Amino acid sequence: MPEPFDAFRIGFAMNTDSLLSMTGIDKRFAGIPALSGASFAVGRGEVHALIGQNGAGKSTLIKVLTGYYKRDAGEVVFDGKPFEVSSPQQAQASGISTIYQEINLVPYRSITENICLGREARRYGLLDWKRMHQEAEALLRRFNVRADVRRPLLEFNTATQQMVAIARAIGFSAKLVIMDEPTSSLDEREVAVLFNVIRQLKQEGVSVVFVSHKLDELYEVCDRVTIMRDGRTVKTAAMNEIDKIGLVSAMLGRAIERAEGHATAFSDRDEKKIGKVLLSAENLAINQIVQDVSFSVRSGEIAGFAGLLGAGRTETARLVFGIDRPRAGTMTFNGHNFNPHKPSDAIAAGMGFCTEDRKSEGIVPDMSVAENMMLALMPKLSKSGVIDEKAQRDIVERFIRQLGIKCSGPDQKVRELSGGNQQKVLLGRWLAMNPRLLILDEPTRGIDIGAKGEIQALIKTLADQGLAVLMISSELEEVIEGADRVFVLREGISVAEFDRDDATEDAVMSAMAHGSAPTIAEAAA
Amino acid sequence: MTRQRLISMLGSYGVVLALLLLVLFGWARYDYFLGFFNITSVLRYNSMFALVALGMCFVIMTGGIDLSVGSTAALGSVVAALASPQGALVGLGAGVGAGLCVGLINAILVTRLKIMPFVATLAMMLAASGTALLLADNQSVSVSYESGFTSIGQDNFLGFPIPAWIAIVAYVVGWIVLNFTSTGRGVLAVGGNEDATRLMGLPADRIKFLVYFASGGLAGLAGVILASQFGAGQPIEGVGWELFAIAAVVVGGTLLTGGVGSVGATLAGVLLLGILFNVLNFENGKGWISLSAYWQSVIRGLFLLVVVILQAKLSSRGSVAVRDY
Amino acid sequence: MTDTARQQRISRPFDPFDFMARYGTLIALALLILFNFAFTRNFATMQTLNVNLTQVCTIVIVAVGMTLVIATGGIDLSVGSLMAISGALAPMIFLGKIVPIDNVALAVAAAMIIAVGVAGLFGLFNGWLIARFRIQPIVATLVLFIAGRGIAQVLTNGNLQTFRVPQFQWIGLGRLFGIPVQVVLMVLLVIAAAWMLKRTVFGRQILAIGGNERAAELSGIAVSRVKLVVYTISGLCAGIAGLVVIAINSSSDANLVGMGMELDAIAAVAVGGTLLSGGKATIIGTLLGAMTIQLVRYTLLANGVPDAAALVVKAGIIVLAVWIQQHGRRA
Amino acid sequence: DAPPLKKKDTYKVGFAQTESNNPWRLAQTASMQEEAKKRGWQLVYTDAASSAAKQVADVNSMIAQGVDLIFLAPREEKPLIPAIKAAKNAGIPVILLDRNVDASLAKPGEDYVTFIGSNFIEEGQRVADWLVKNANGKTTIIELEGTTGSSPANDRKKGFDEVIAKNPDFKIVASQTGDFARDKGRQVAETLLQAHPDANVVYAHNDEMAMGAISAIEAAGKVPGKDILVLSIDGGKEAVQAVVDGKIAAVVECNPRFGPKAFDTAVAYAAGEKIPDKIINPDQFYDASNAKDLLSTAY
Ligand SMILES: Nc1ncnc2c1ncn2[C@@H]1O[C@H](COP(=O)(O)OP(=O)(O)OP(=O)(O)O)[C@@H](O)[C@H]1O
Ligand SMILES: Nc1ncnc2c1ncn2[C@@H]1O[C@H](COP(=O)(O)OP(=O)(O)OP(=O)(O)O)[C@@H](O)[C@H]1O
Ligand SMILES: [Mg+2]
Ligand SMILES: [Mg+2]
Repeated sequence: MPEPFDAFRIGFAMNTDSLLSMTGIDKRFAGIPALSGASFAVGRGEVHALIGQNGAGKSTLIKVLTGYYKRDAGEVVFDGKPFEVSSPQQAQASGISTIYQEINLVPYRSITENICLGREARRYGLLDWKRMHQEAEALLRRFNVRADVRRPLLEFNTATQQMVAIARAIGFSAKLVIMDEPTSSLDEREVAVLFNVIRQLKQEGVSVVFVSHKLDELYEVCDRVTIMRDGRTVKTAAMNEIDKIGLVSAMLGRAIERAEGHATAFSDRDEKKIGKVLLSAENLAINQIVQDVSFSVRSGEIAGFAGLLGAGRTETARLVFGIDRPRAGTMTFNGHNFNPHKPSDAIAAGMGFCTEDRKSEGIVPDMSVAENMMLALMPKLSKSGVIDEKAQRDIVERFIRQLGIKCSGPDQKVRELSGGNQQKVLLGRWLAMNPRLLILDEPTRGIDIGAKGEIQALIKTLADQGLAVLMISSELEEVIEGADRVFVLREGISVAEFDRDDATEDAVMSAMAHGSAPTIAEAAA
Repeated sequence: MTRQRLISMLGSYGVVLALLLLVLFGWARYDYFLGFFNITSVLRYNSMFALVALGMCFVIMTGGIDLSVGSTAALGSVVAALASPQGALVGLGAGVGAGLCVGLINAILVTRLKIMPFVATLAMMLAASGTALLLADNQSVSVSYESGFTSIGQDNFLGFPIPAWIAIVAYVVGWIVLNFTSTGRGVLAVGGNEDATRLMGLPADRIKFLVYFASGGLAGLAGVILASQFGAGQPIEGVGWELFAIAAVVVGGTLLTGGVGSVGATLAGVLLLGILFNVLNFENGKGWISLSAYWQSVIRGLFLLVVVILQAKLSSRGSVAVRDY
Repeated sequence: MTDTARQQRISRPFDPFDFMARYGTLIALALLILFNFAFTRNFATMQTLNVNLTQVCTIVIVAVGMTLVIATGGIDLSVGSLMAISGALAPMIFLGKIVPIDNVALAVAAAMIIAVGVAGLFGLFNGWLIARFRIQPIVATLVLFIAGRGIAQVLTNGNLQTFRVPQFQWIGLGRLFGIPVQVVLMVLLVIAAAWMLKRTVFGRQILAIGGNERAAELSGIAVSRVKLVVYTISGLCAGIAGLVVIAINSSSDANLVGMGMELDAIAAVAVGGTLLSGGKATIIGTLLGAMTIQLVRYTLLANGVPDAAALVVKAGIIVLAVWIQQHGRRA
Repeated sequence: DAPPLKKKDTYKVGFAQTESNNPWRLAQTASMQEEAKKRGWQLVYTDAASSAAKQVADVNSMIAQGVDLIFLAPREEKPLIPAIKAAKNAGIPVILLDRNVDASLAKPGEDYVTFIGSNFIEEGQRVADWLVKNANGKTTIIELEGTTGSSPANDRKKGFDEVIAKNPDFKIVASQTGDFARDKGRQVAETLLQAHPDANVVYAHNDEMAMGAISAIEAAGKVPGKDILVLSIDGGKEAVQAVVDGKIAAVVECNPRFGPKAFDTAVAYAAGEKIPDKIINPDQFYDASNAKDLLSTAY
């Protein structure tokens, strides 16, 4: 069904000379093709969306372009000349600057260094720290981020780190800026800011390649879209000529029937299934990050945490899971007093925690899909310490099927999986435990719309079966449509609580933005 | 926050504090401890370790390690001794050159062949000492006393041992490179997150190449001082220098995982460990207890233990590693 | 689904380097043996096998513990010193220098258990430093590398202890079904460790920690406890090796027992194809690695290569082996 | 010439030891310490842990502490020269023990008082001479060298090999280092015996390696003393006992008990007597003929 593909006609139609054109790109990993005959063209001053399911090959295509991977076949022409680079360094030198999917910065170094690394300001041949700090601050101000640029990056949360990565990329005066899922860890405000910056770049005649799974965003900034599937580029169209359904069906490779309106796959649930309170937390506090957070989750209920980035949701989750110890506050789990000292306590009690930072807190890159999925369950599956391979295999294969994880088999290394598929493996790790409470921090971050629907549906069914879910998400509709109750955090304080019916977009939004004690009263009333 | 800052500062200057305390102790307990003769001879001797540790410090900041420095120094001393009849500078050049060669091979093994630093430099440790023994025909090689080569190691400049001057210059240069050149920043970046550094478009491999190359050169320089200070190239010297250097670097608060490090603190670390030997010798002089070499190694071990634990405690509460539980 | 199927159907093309990576050490070993058949005098004898096996034992025993440590992303420099400690303690006990025990069998048993146990405790101490204070393993174990031998020397005043106690020396000189006891010991240890690493939860947890410690901890793995156990095991292995060495020599010299063992063991592990960065480990590989190094040493000695040159050759072999391993892994 | 030592009834003397990792060194240190205690002198003892460089630093720290006299057991011939010079400049007399320094760089009676000790080359020669006389047919030799690069290893090899070279019917089929250590010596011996089944003499540079060689020979199913002659140097009690048992054929003594002679020399020097440039210890030679009788006197 994929229609005949012709990047160039469209490309030249709207823009006489294209800045970048890649044709017939092949890339195999250990014999397995990640890209086969992919072609891709970007015009000057154009914002070009690149979308596709997890594992479609977007990141790989980008890494081939920037010379991080060596392509097995194909032509690349950039700025009129054949483009042969063997390292990101050269790519950057020739005017391509890139924001990679996983935030790739140096945690121990200061924000300034992370921004200026590679193009430091010099004075008498030596580094001019004063000026570099100023530059860094100036750049971040463009994204209205306020942070002490002298502090090491690891002291800031995901969002800030993402912003630094973007600032760094913009900082280079590049002809082409590539953004691989920049918005996946940003909230609406920050996305808006980012889009302004993109428009500015467009003004300055800079081209932008924009990868995202949030299809609605594309319509705001992008001129054209190229859709990938199974390592091929199956369609390129002007953004205004193709609607969302068109995009999705091209991505999935089959016509889809799901009507608009429902942004997520959380169809309405009947409240009757919801049981008694399983986890309840009162006035949790640890430091300025979490100051006074109270909430409760009932078995069979999906409780949602809404809040701006840095509102303290993750930190709260970490307290519940025993990673950090609270300074104040009490928790009860299943009626008993509950204060976990370490994650294994929480797990023993029947909790699971899908962290937001997949790379550093989730996967064990060199282990196989199976091993990663069984990491938490192993002890249960073992007979006197010996692993039960058979049982393990069955479970793993079941989840690979259920979650539609795209891998060459249970024994493929997780590092070789695409971002989204890694996320699914982690979900599998916890679902395999069949826990009583599952904490999901940004469960669908970086997950393609197809899989996203599956996962949301999965979460729902699990809840229907009596699982209690605590869901942190920066995607508002996910919380609003998914959660039976929404707790809103703001600057480490729970400022509002909504039931499914009063949880309207505006109400939650306003609470997130400038909610304070009174709103709770209103919500309660 | 301020308290945390203070602690993290202690973390990075704790070693200096310890150094001062040790010196104070020695001064209070032993006569002549701060005598001119003792100070100069301690500096003269430890300058070799200072140079080796400087190289090690940079290697470690990239997240690597260089086990070959000891035998590289030995090789350097032999080559320098053999070349010394051609003149002081020739000897110097030859010794450093030999070190650079080893450094070059290390660099190639690590950056081109992608061999784990620990293994690559472990192999070079064997190879270098083997070469040294072959060149020296299993004996220490006398240097020429005519060419003035020995003055590099034995004479003073402004009443201060020349080796010490060399070390000081090296450390000043090292400090500037680390803090005020892009290469220096690159070193820390590579150590902090090599993959990211590559994707950020920094020449990660060239940076690593440079540090191993430099480490070799500095070891060679230490070898030159070894040869000229003791009037002989010694193929079997340098055993355990690498561990001394590593200890000094770590005591100086540099993370073996890379990405964080300080040149000045490393120097303090070297002096701390070096002066400890001196103190133990003086203690034997007191005649209270004649510490056998055995007790000395036990004490040195315990000392290292204490310092490292302090380091760990401070740095874990310091600003670095906030979310690192 | 379809894609999974598709990808599975594509059979990976034969890749010589990948092949070498898997069987490189084995091939190297085979080549060495062939070379010796051709050039080394009187190589094809039982006695040769016997000599090499008995000589490689101690390295392998230590290297097994080292492999586990390295699999967690750590390293243990103290093994040599721990060998010295257990080697120094055992004779003091069965010679009755601490408390006279008249029943020999009892004395020997006590000696073995206590000596190895103490080594294990020191291993535990290493683990404690690493797990509790998060001190980097190289440094943490450097402490005992320096102090450990000193302790052994202080225990014995550095004096040589010589003895003739067949009941004890059985582990060094005795034979089971014609096979030297130490070899049997080695084989058992290797099998046990290999099985543990492959089949048990604990083994899996070791690798997980080496692969991504945070993820491991968040998955409920008791990281600290695993580390404690692993370093203890390494200590125990060193202790056993120490006993074997002194048993063979019917003498214990705290100054020399286990000298330089840490590097031999690490080299064996690396040549065997275990990643020093942790997360991937093979015990059998370590065994082969140790044997390769041993055979290289034998070959050089038997063919009269001078010590100095031998060092250079040894270096070359290590680099070559590891290079093949890693190149294969990348391909 | 060498700095004087003024007469006092007790002194503060330094003893810069090379290393303490073998029985011989331990015996030497012990002997020095006993003697010091006996005479009520204060001994500043340092251990260079087998590093010539550190030994120089040790000597310097003694100078800094202002000792009256320094007993130095030089790790090596050349690298210790600076230490001797420094002591001379500081007006501190030095007496060398058991190893000499490069005569072309430092002169006895001038830079240092004198050298007390054995002659390693001669030790090697004595062993070889004995072998040449008593070989009766055993002429295929395996040599176990000491630590590569150390002066006793070099000299004991030199002395032995020279004599053997003069006797064409003897030949050294293999010569490898055993690091002066029993275990290493054993392993090397095992290998060499395996590669050279015809070998019937093992010459070890010290007792430790000789004992190692014996267990290697026994492990190879041969009889030390009968199938294979074992020759050694140092002559510690264990070795002499082995001679009595017929396992070692002959061993040259190299006596580590330096204390008495060293301190006597110091006193004599203080008294202004003329001290000879070299004081060579009369070293025993043990073989089957005398071992039993002298066993008691062996150190
Ligand atoms: N280093 C690698 N080794 C082996 N296979 C790889 C590697 N990197 C990617 N792949 C495979 O290539 C395919 C494309 O991966 P890629 O990361 O480009 O997908 P993606 O489009 O970026 O997906 P996502 O939207 O989840 O990031 C996937 O099937 C993945 O398994
Ligand atoms: N590693 C860290 N060190 C210090 N402060 C941190 C760290 N991580 C986050 N913070 C701070 O804690 C606050 C909450 O961070 P957290 O990640 O919990 O926010 P969040 O609501 O979970 O947002 P998200 O998880 O979507 O990034 C932020 O203001 C951030 O500045
Ligand atoms: Mg991607
Ligand atoms: Mg979060």
